[in-house]
Amino acid sequence: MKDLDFLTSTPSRQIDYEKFDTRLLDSVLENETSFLTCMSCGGCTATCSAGNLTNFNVRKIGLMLRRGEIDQLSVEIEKCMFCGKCTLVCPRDINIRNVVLLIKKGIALLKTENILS
Amino acid sequence: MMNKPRHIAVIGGGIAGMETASRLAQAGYKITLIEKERITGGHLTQWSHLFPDSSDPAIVVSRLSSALSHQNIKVITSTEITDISKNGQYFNLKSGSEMSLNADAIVVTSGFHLFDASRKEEYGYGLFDNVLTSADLELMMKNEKPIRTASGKKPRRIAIIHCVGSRDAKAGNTYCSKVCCITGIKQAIELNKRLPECEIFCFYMDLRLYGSSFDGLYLTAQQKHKVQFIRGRLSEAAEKPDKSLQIKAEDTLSGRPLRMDVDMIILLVGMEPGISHNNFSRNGSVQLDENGFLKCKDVHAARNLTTQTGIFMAGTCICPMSVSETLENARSAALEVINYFERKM
Amino acid sequence: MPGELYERISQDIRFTEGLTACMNCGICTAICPAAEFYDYDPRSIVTTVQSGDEKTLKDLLESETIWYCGQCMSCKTRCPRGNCPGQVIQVLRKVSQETGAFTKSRKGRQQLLIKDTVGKNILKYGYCIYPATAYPEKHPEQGTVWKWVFENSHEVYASVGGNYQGKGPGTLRKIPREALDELHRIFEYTGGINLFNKIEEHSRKKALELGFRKENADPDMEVYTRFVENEQ
Amino acid sequence: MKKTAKIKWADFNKEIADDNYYYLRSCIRQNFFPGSEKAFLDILRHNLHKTIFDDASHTTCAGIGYHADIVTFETLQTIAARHFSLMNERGIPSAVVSCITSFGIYSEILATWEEFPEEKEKIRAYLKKATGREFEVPENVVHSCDIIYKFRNEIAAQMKSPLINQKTGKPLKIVDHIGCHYSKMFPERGVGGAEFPKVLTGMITAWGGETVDYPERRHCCGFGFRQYLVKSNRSYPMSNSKKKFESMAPYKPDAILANCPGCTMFFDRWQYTLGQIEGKTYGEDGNGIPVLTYEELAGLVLGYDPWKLGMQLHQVDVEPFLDKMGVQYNPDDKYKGLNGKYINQPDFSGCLKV
Repeated sequence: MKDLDFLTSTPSRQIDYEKFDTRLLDSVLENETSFLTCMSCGGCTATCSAGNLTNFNVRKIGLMLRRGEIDQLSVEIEKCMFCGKCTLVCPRDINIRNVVLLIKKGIALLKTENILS
Repeated sequence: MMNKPRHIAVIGGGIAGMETASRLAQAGYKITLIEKERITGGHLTQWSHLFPDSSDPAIVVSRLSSALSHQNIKVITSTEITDISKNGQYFNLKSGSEMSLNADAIVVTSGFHLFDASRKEEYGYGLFDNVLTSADLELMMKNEKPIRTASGKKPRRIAIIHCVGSRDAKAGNTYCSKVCCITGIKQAIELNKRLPECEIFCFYMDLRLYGSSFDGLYLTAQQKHKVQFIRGRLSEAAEKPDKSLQIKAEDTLSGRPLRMDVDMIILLVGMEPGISHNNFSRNGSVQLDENGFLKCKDVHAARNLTTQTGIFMAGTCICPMSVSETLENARSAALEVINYFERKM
Repeated sequence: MPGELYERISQDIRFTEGLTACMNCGICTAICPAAEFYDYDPRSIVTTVQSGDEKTLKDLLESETIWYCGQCMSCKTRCPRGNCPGQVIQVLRKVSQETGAFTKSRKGRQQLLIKDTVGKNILKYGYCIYPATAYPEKHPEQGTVWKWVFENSHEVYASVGGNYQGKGPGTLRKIPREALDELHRIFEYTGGINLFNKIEEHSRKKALELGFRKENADPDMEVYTRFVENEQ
Repeated sequence: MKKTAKIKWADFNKEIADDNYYYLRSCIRQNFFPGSEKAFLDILRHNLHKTIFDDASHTTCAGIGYHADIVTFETLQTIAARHFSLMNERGIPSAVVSCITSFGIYSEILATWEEFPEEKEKIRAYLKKATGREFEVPENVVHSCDIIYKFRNEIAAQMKSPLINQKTGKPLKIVDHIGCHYSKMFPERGVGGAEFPKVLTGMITAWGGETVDYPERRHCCGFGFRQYLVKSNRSYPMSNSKKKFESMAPYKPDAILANCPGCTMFFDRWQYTLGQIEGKTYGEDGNGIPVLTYEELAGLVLGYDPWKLGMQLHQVDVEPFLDKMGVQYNPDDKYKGLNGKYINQPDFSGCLKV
């Protein structure tokens, strides 16, 4: 009905664990087990070169990966400058630079398989 | 040392009472240990593993039990002290009209009471079959029961919920119960050992891992046991048609509401003041602090002294404590009692 | 630095009532209906307000975000500190309207529409919602049955024992003149009319700013209203 | 920060006055469920033999305006104070409020005055200046569903049609929806507290029905005041209601029962709207799930005529529910006005035009 055109079912913003795409996370964890131990302290974000120039948040990259938000991740990850300072400051000694690299690789792979547009 | 041995009543036969009694007995005092349950050992008789070393609580209890068979110690079980009064230089303790005894001093070791999770209605304890408390899980593991959902299935995902009844004005408790965070991590690890395929999530506000080895256990839980941590307090749990549970929290680190279906929920229930505290404080024998625990005379210099001279205290009747802290605290109380009588002489 | 805005906000007793130190647990956002369908996070709003920073508060009052809350107050039930982010929102909206900040956001500008419908109903009829002004063309979601009720209102209400626009008590009765007069005076003496005027005045300014101007240089409120109604 | 007393809410009951009430009507209920307010008074007077005063002089509480932020807290409080003054004039100590938002507002005001007595004095001065009136706070303020709950067993004793499916002999399955402002803000003002108020489930079980728990039971209907009042915001309330329908539908409820007039209306209308735009219905055979007020449910149980109860004003057809209950009604009377005169009728009713 045309007079009801102003209404649409709004998609939920809720993070729905049932709809997670864990393929990327699994592949990162397999190759960089140190990522398991992130405690979201934000040390990486504080020192991040890209984060000081853009709204890039490297801690949130880890979160997006954990929550399977691959589309958003594929955009955000491009902002990383690979300076590696995050890895230097991480109190849990996570090779964050490698995590980012693995995410990029993983996304490239998903793209070539035409799974991601 | 002294002519007639002094008589000390220890109220509560949990580990604090057992340790205090045995230390004082070794020092030559006559002790009556009064326990309201049929057996001594308190909550520890219901636990399966102790943090941080995953040891068997029965070892602690049995060591303390054998120390109780000292000639100076008399143990009275199935008796609850309902009244304390001062009668000249003695304290008189009564259990209803059945028992009355006099003592030169008292050590209160009446312990804690577990938060009744059904008071947090939004978590569905007592309503939904697959909502358990940390105490239920301990007992399940102690009895070596396999971890299964109410319908007998292997859980595929379990959520462990921190701060249940703690740091919660709505539940009437604004303090931190201190040992729940590490208990949650311990239980997460134990669950992973039993159910390697099961995903385990801890929902926390702050991880308060104060012990020197606790943070190491957190790291182990992440690294070795793949336990995942989500920063956000559980808002509600609801049962789905298949009896699994839908839970809602905010993933505060990404600032968005989060919904998850789990097969089982473990509520980390905190320590509340023992119900018997009312008995001791009724006629002003001792005072309670703002949270209902026994108030100490000086939080730095006299942690084991109540507000009444001659009445001492030890263990979780003072505040939430771990097992090792409770035992240390009991020994410290014994020392205070000894000092009290030696100064008196 | 806390400044004039924070001062204003904290003077409202609903703010005192609604916020004692937040510990950022997120229990409110977890079940907030608005957080689910809008880019909205009551927890972070409370944190922002708690910071008291004047510049951040100014931005907040001019933002879309304070207009997303639906005031269901589900947050109040769960907060472990007894806070009520929904009440904090009420205070922010009040200050936003008093200072004119509301006209800076699309959702904020809608306050004019509510004043012109619900506000008008209250003063004219003594009801917030009134059959004669619940026009089916403005409410197509109300369905075919409501259209029937609207078009045959007197008969329909009478058939179910109503007293639509009638004298004396009963469903949808005409509110007696004296009662309406008292209501008007209450609005006048308690700042109710003043708030209506503020909303109108700031909206007029905004209309001019956007170039909705009549030939005599007055703001064209009809065009502005349509603009606000249709803004996406 | 106030610590709550250590209460077990499941055991909590609030005080509900026994008789002699002052009725405060609801804007939304009068507009959309006019028969319900009439039925409430009839049930109270004729079935329960209670005294209730229906005053022409009270007005809207302005609550919808308040929660849409165009009415100040001071104005709101003063209007409430005027209503208390009207009660004082009649010497009636107990208020019965028909609207959930109003009820929440009275609760909020009374709680505010308890905590900030100076606020009450400020309002006293406002009311005096504006109207010359004085006021005292009523002894008891409850919602009208509390009254039906209180007398649910008396109603059960006079029951003509229990909530039993006449075809299967099984209890009818009814989901309850409690309006957010009933007790989410002040749990001690709701029967059974804030999480699982018993006020509607108590009625359902007392009259032979079965209640249904479902995951999104406690979620808001989505009204959101400004989110509905402004046309371009209405996807928000619809999406919230839809979330609830999706969550309750697997339980195949026979009806939805709500205590808030707004929620009742929205559940009724959004089912129609969703049917129109998405072609989806949540009840059986292309019907929606009938949505009832508790006055209508009590009326049906007591044998009142569904058309006198105003159930023809629902968009979602109620007939499937009436048939299951075995209620006697004449389909031809649905659109008849006073003296049996045909009023005209809607283009169609239900969620989809068949």
